[in-house]
Amino acid sequence: MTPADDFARAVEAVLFAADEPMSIDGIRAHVGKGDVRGALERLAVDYAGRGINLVRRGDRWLFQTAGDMAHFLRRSREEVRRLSRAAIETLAIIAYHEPVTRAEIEAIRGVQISKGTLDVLMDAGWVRPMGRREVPGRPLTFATTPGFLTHFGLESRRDLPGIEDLRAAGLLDPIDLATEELAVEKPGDDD
Amino acid sequence: MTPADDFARAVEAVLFAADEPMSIDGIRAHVGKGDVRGALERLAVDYAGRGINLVRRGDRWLFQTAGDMAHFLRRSREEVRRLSRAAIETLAIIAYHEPVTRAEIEAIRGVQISKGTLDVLMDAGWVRPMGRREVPGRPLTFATTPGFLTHFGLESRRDLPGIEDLRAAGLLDPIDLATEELAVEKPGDDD
Amino acid sequence: MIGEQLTLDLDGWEGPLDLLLNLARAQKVDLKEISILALVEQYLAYVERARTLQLELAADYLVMAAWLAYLKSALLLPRDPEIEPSPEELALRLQLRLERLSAMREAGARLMARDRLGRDVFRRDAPEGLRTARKASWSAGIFDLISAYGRVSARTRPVMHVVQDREVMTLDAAIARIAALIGSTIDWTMIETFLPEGAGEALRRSALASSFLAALELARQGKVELHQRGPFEPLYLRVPA
Repeated sequence: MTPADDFARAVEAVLFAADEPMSIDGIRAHVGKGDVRGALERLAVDYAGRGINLVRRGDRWLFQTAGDMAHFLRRSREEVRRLSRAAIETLAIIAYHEPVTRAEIEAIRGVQISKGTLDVLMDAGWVRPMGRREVPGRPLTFATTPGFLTHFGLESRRDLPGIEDLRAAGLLDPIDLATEELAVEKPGDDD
Repeated sequence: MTPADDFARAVEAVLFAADEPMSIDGIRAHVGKGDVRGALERLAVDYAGRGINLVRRGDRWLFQTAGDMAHFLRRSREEVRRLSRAAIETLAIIAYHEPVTRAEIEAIRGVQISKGTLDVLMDAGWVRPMGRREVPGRPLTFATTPGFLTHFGLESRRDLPGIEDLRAAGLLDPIDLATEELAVEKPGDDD
Repeated sequence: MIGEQLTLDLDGWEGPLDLLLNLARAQKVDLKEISILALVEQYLAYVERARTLQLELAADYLVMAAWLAYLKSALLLPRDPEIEPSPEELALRLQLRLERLSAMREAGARLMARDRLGRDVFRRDAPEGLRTARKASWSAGIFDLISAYGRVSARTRPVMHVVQDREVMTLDAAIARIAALIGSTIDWTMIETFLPEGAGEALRRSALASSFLAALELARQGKVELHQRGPFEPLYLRVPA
C-alpha cells in the first residue's frame, strides 16, 4: 500500500475500531483537527480493489469486507449422514409411485411420516413437490428429481427393479413372510 | 495500496471479518487451497506503517490498530483490569518460566500466593493449568495461553522482553526448590 | 500472611524477600555488587525497629531474620570446611534469588507497559463474524433404496391365502360308517380296518382323525368298547360284550 500520512492513519484506525459507522464529526472527535473528508477519500481509494473496502452509508463511513468476498465468510462443512429408515422408505415409495401425496405415502408405508422426513429428502435434493392432485383438499404430490437419478446411478425411473425382481432377489423380507406363513397358513400351502 | 491478488484479498477479508485471531488452518477452511502463509506475509507488509496492522500472535493472526494510534482510541471506560502487584509478578514468573508449579512461583517471590491471584490470571484468559510435574505430589503446572500473547502483543514467548538476556544470566534456570527453601524458608515453612 | 503487618513502609511488603530486595536496591543499583553482610544488617535493623514499635511481624519475616542472623555469623566466623554449603555459597544464592525476583518484577512492569489489546491497540469492535454452515450430505445407495421398497411391500402388501380343495371325511360320515360296520365284527378290530379302502393319503389321514373322534363318540354312547395296550399302541374297537 502507499504509505498513509499520520492523519489518514488515525482516521483509518478509528474507523477500524469503531463499533458502528461513523460520521465525519464523530471521527473528528477522536482524531482532532484536520481534513477528515480528504483523508476518507484517500483511504477509500487505497482500499478499492482490496478485500476490505471503505464505504459510505449516508453521511457515515465504515470499513466492510468487499462484497465479492462474502462467500468466503461463510464456510459450509459437509457432514455425511445416513438417511433414517423412515426417510429411505419414503424416498423409495415416492420413486416407485410418483407423483404421490403424503397420505398415499403413509397408506403404503402403513405408518405416518414425521414432518422432517420429506424435508430431509427435499434438502438432499432428491424429492420435490410436483403439483397438486385434483381431488378434495388438493393435496400436494411429490416426485423425485433428476438429482435423485444421478445420485442413485439410474438412467430413468424405469431402471428401478420391479416387484417381481425384488421378490427374486429375496428383498421382500423373507423373514416377515415366514412368520406370517407360520401364523396363518399352516393347514395348506399359500399362493 | 498495491493491488492484492484475489487469494490475498480473500485472506484479508476473512481475517477482517473474524471475531477471533485465526490460525492458518482456520483461514484455509474459509479460503480454500492456496499459500495462506505467503498471503499473510504479503498482507503484513502491505499494512506495515498504516493505521491498521496485520500481526501474528503465536500461531494466529489478527488485524489490530497500530500501537502509536493508542491516544486516538483509548476509551473512557477502563476495559483492561488493573492487576495487583502480586498478580503481575506471578504472571511474569509464569510467562518466563513456564511450565511452572505454584511452589516454584512461591519460591521465586518468597511468599505464598494468595488465593485469588492465579484465579485472576486464569479468568483473564492469560494463564491455564498445563499438566502435572512428574515429581512426588505431582503438582499442577501453569503456563500462558494464546490469549496472553494476543493481549500483550507478543508474536511468541521468544518476544518476551529481555528473555534472552535473563536466560543467558541464568536467571531463568529451573528453580531448585530444595536449595531455595534452605536459603530462605528452611527453619519453618509457612505453607 | 503478607500485607499490612509491616507498616514502617507505606506500601507494605510482598514478603521478606521483597523487603530484602528493596533494601538491596537502596544500597546499589546492580544487585551483583551489593554487600550481603550490609544487607543482613539492614534487614535485622529493620525488623528490630518494627519490634520496638510493637508492630506485629508475620512469622516469615522472623524466620528470615533468624536465617540471616545465622548467615551473618557464618560469614563473620572463621570458615569451617565441614559445613556445606559454605556461607559464601549461601550468600551467593540469596543474591541470585534477589536478582531473579528483581528480574521478574521488572519483566512484569515491561509486560504491563506493552501495547495491550483493548487498552492501546484495538480489534474491530463489530466484526461481521465468520459463519460455518453445516451442510448435510446424505448417503444412501441404490440397494438401500430398493431393499427399503421391498421391506415396505412385504410389510403392507395384502397377503392372499388360498386353501386347496381336498377330500375329507366328516365326523358325521365317520360315525355312520363305524356304526354300520361294527355290528359285523365280534372280536377286537383295529380302527384302521374301518377306513375306506383305496383312499388317497390325504383322505386317509382325514378319515383316521374323524374315525377316532367317531369311536370316542360311539364309546360314550355305549355302542362300542375301546382298547389300547399303551400310548401309541394300535387302537381296537368291538361291540360291547
